[in-house]
Amino acid sequence: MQVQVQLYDNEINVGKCINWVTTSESGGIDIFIGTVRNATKGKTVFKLEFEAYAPMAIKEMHKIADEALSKWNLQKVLIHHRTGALEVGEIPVVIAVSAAHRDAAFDACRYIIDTLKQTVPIWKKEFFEDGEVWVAAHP
Amino acid sequence: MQVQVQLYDNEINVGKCINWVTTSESGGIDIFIGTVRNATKGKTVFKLEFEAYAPMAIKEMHKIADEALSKWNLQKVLIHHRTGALEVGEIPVVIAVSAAHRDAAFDACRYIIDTLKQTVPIWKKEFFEDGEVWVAAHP
Amino acid sequence: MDITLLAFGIAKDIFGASSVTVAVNEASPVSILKEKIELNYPKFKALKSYMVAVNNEYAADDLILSASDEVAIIPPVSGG
Amino acid sequence: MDITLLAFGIAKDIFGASSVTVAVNEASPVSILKEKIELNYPKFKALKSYMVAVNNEYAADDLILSASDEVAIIPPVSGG
Repeated sequence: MQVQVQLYDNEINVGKCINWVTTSESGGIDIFIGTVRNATKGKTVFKLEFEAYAPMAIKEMHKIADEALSKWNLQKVLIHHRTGALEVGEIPVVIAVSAAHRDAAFDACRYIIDTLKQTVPIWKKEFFEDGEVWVAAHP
Repeated sequence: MQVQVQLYDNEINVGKCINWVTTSESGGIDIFIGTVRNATKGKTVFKLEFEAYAPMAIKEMHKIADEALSKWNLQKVLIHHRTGALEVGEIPVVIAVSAAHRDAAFDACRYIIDTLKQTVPIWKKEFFEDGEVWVAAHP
Repeated sequence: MDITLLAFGIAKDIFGASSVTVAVNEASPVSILKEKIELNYPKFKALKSYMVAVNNEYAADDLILSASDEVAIIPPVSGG
Repeated sequence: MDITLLAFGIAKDIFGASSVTVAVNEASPVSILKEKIELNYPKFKALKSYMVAVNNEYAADDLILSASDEVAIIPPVSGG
């Protein structure tokens, strides 16, 4: 299996993600880890909540992984995304890509996170002291 | 401290590297992990050896980290490099960069590994079944 | 025919439910469904945009709906 | 004056030692040191390139050497 896509509501184990993509043909691994920031546009955030349309989200993540495999010469591609409530510092998303040569790993990893943020049906709600808001919903 | 540069001859603990760069202001972390491949130009590699001119290597790695900090808006920059003998699958280098926004983390991480490979006085010897060679020494 | 709409994110808030049922004529395209949604729930016009997914795929406006389709409202995504 | 050269990677193999001493005139520039090295150890001309570091910094050819400098031969690097 060259691709591992998972969506779940408990902590992402980054070490396991890295182990999964490592192969003896890999020369480089690029990993993107999203983390919950304590602020957005200057306002303090104390919690995030992620909701997913799970079957479609998984399908779209697989599409992105397959596109990356067709565009670059990669060993393995992993996409893990969390759902549910996350505190500041926690990890909503991990993308890990291994390749014989590092340029492919970097390009593919960045392509995957950029595309995921555009097409995968997952929604983030930010919780502030004075309220909460679904991100990106309004102009 | 925004920068951590280390050169040592035992295993790099990737988890600790990631923890070190994570801050509550970070929205994204990009990590590059170099791994020892089992082949180079079609020839089977069974071992690598890294030698460093340690004081200068550390100085050059700090220069690269400082350049990255001046070029991009980053939280933390970590560069760990191993010396000594490494088997296939082992990790000679880890670069980890945290930033509020992912573009900066990706750009800086790639800049750091690309520049490290050009300027930091560390040398890799590849061991094949029928001999050994210092990489990049000859045209 | 009745179309059951799954709702996520702000769409769920607008509907006040995680699914609602909307009636459209047999063989209506997605565009007609959207008109009906915006008529019944005018707040959708205030969204930056929204998509309709049919059977777990983003659907074009001219896709013809059938009663057995799984239809979801996809407000602007913000995962990652 | 005697300059002690630290050697790494293939430079160590060419010297057959991790350091060697080369004699140059007082206040010689790096370029003169390089000429001397290539005269004594012609294999350096077969390298893709090599640099000289003085006191842990890459040195230009016109840098003037002194006996107290830490001087190292830097063959093409291949870390990472």
